[in-house]
Amino acid sequence: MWRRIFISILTFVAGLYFFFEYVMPRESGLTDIMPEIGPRVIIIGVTAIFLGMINLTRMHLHKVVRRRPGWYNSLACIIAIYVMFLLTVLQYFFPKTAWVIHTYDTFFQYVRIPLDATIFSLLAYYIASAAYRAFRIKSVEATVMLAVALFVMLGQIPMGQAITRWLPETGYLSWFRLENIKLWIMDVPNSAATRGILFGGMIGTLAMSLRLWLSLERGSFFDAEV
Amino acid sequence: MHASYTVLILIIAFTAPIIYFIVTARRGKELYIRPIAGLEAIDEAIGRATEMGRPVFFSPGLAGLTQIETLCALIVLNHIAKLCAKYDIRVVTTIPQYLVYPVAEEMVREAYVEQGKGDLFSEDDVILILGQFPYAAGSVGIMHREKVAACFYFGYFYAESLLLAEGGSQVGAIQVAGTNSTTQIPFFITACDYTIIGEELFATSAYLSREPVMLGSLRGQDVGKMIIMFLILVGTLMASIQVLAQWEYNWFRELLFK
Amino acid sequence: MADQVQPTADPPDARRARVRTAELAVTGVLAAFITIYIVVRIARADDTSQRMLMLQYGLAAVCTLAIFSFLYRENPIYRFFEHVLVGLATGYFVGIEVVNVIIPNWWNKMVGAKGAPAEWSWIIFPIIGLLWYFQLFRNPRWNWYSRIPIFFFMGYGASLAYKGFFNLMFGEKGQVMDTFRAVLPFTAVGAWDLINNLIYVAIALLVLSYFFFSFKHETNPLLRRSAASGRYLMMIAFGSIFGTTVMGRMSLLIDRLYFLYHTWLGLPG
Amino acid sequence: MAANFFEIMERLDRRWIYLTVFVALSIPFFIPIPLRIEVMPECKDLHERIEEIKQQNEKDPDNAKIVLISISWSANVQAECWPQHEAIAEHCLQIGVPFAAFSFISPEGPQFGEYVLDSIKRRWEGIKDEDFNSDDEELREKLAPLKRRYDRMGKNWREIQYGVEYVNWGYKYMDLAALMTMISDLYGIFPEDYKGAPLQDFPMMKQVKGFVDCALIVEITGSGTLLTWVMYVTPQSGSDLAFACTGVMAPEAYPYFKSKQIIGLLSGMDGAAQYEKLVGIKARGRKGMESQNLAHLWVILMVILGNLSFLYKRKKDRDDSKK
Repeated sequence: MWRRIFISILTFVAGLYFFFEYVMPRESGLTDIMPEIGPRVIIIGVTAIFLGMINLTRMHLHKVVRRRPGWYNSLACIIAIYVMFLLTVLQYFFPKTAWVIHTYDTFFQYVRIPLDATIFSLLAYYIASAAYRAFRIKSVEATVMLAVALFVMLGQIPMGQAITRWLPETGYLSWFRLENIKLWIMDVPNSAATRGILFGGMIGTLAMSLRLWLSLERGSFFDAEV
Repeated sequence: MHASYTVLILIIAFTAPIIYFIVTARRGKELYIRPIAGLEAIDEAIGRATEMGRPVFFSPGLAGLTQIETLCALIVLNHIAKLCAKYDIRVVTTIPQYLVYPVAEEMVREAYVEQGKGDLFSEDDVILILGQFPYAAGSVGIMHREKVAACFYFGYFYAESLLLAEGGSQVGAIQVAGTNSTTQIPFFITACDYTIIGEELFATSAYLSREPVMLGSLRGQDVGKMIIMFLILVGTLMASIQVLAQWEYNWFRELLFK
Repeated sequence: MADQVQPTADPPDARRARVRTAELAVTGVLAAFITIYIVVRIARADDTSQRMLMLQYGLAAVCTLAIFSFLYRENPIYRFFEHVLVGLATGYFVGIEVVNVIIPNWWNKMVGAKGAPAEWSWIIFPIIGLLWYFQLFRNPRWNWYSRIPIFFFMGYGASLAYKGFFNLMFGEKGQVMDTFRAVLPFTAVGAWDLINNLIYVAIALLVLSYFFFSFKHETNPLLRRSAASGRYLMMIAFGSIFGTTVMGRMSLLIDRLYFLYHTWLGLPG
Repeated sequence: MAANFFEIMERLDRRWIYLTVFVALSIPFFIPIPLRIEVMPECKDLHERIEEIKQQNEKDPDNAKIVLISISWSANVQAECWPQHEAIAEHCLQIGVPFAAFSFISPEGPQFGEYVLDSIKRRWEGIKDEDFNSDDEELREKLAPLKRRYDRMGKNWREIQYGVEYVNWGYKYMDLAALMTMISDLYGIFPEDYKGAPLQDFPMMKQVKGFVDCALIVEITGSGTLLTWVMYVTPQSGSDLAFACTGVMAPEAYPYFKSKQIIGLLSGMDGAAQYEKLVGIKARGRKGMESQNLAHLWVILMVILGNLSFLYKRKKDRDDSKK
């Protein structure tokens, strides 16, 4: 029980400075000590970075030792972690040593980046397949969405814009150029709807922050015995 | 920026109702919360899975343990697991965060034990897959292998939403999603049978758990929304009058801002 | 449970074996071609640095194609590269934090590198930070200590929300302030703007009304219509997200093709 | 016949669709398609703002402000963010507005900042000095934006002077407290640049104390970092904010563009291509748009086909149930 009380007090006290920094007038001088706080908080936070590495190593080492299916992949993963770690540190300390920079560059620019970018690029295939399979006028909602999406898609590519290029560039008729329709959709109805969602969401965030700060939050993680 | 006097008043105006309703709810006052349309879909989907005798799939999203979306998702998971336990079917869950994993496992186990079906629960049904794309690929694989009859996606999702929802529709599952990540909602709407949008996710977990703090907070948030609506209506009116009367500035706006 | 796991419509074993052989053959031929191409490119390069570059391009192309192979089917090559990626990303992340943050922002300050006075008091912050590592214990008695930094960060983050909320909504150009728009369309100036403003304010309010939870939508005269229309109006936003996402996702693929065609295969363009 | 077509399409293996996407996107690499990019106001506003900073700096050189590029993107979204970054950096270099780059969420960011500059330099190597004064009017017109740099720098215009024109602060793990600290004092967080040289000693950093001295902050990102700036930094620092993001994020950013919390908005590859047009270059953005054309048309076709087959199936189901 005392632990929970301790945590509640800690949470509350941790928030006090920034709360008062905001509500007190400029003359209070609280803002001036901000440059002293930021650099120190960074250090506390950054100390945690080894956690991910430890966890990942632990999980994969487990697989390698037990010879679980695909253990060689896990081995590759562990090797990759430490090789990349070493290279990153080395290239900072020896920026002039050619082999270090070359190896680092090879691993970063020619293995890491292509892998990362390509995995993400698979989504291009999926969105085309989803457009065919899922994007259907099943309901009024879906129909509205589809119509808007088609206008936006046509309005943002040169070939789509070419359809209405014969319309004048100024004057009332120019409103019906596809790129202007797209701009209008984005700027008026989309922007307003997003703002409506935002208002709700921000109030929700504020309420949640308040509950966290005052330790009123309930639910799995917060109810766990400590 | 430092708070002006108007902002100080607004701080109180937004904070006080939330605290007030949380306190009254905890004292035992019944607070109304509107039913969320997607919730019947959950029952319906589980019902169909029961008829077919196939498991259901659940994903709590990619967010971390301390993010509110994940906490809401876990509450929904608990509810779904209870229903599944009642009808003797399995629920398969994949988790992308190692901190969430033990909590989720506990939630599912608890639900089965509570319904007296502890033997139906298997630890292998809660699966940890780290990393965004490995998670998506692994989850889709599991949907195919298990031939799930229903898929539920609750929590915060990123680009993997489309992969999951496509995978679910390929196996022909009934899908219900609930997320407040605006950028991913379109993909759930297209591929899922029912989508719980934005803040409704929080309301869902409050509705299911009947936790007084959450119910009270929702009520307080509604008051906050009303304040915003009121301010917008007055501000808009004043802005219109400003145009008509050709004032130099909208004094209501200045009042709020100063 | 086993019978549930088994797919019902398995192709006959013979057919499966044939497909398997064909897949292996295609993979082998492709691999051979790629290797030959890379070797030729390296051999024909002018000097060592060019040769190095050709090798690097080749490596990048292999990575790209290995990931693309996932589209055909989940396969061991893909799985291997995926694990490599996870490892490289983690290693890089930790390494960069060490050289970019821990050394300049902590170590140098503490020992007073580059002529600055040493401040040994800085030793205390990583010690507080070490509390994170109690997360590695499964036992709640020890695990508990990791909650100290977690809740410290949560606490100050939560109180900052006030500043953020009011800056965002009620600042000089705040979101609420900007919604105060003139909507009475009977002035001569900018009728079009006024109509747009009316649409704007109306949509924002209708969408917001959808998110009222503690009222009965069916019986409340104000909310009954507005909440329902709010849901439809939100679809406009989701539609535009879908539209721009298509462009976003396609860009990712175009970028990879650009690499494959121009950088690797050396097509003009 | 039509019935068969839809039935086949419905049963079609996904992999065929993938293949057609691959082919559709590949065609423009072999057959170039001429395009006209329409520049939208979101993009023009950002361009004008940077030009304005140049003029202000000329008027008041003792109080020169810098442009800050926040690199919140990394490998996975480089397709969209790289061209945006390249176009904006090129613009700053052309007209001589000093700019800094840093990253607070993407560890790879600063590295990419360097790669982008490398690619700009590589492009410049293809331009000969005499091209600026060539008789070919078309060529002269094309190089007009870059000529401003040539006129200013003379023969060695291809060299980017590190520390005078551009500086890379590097990356730090950061949370809000640190970011807010940087509004008034950035040297507590960034004592050194990304290579370990003292940051404060660079000429362009002499009068820069923190975000308050950045006239414009350009956030280039593939994730939701916009609110961090709008909520915690720019109201206090008084800097303008521009947002260059992946297409996915753009619709969410429009309310802030409307309220002028962000003064410019580049949306995905389209935005990058527009900016490239403004600064007179043809790099990854404009080249990519050629493929975008076919890709979009292909997706639209897919949507139409999908819906036709959906309508067909629904009609058939209804007919069947009537029987």
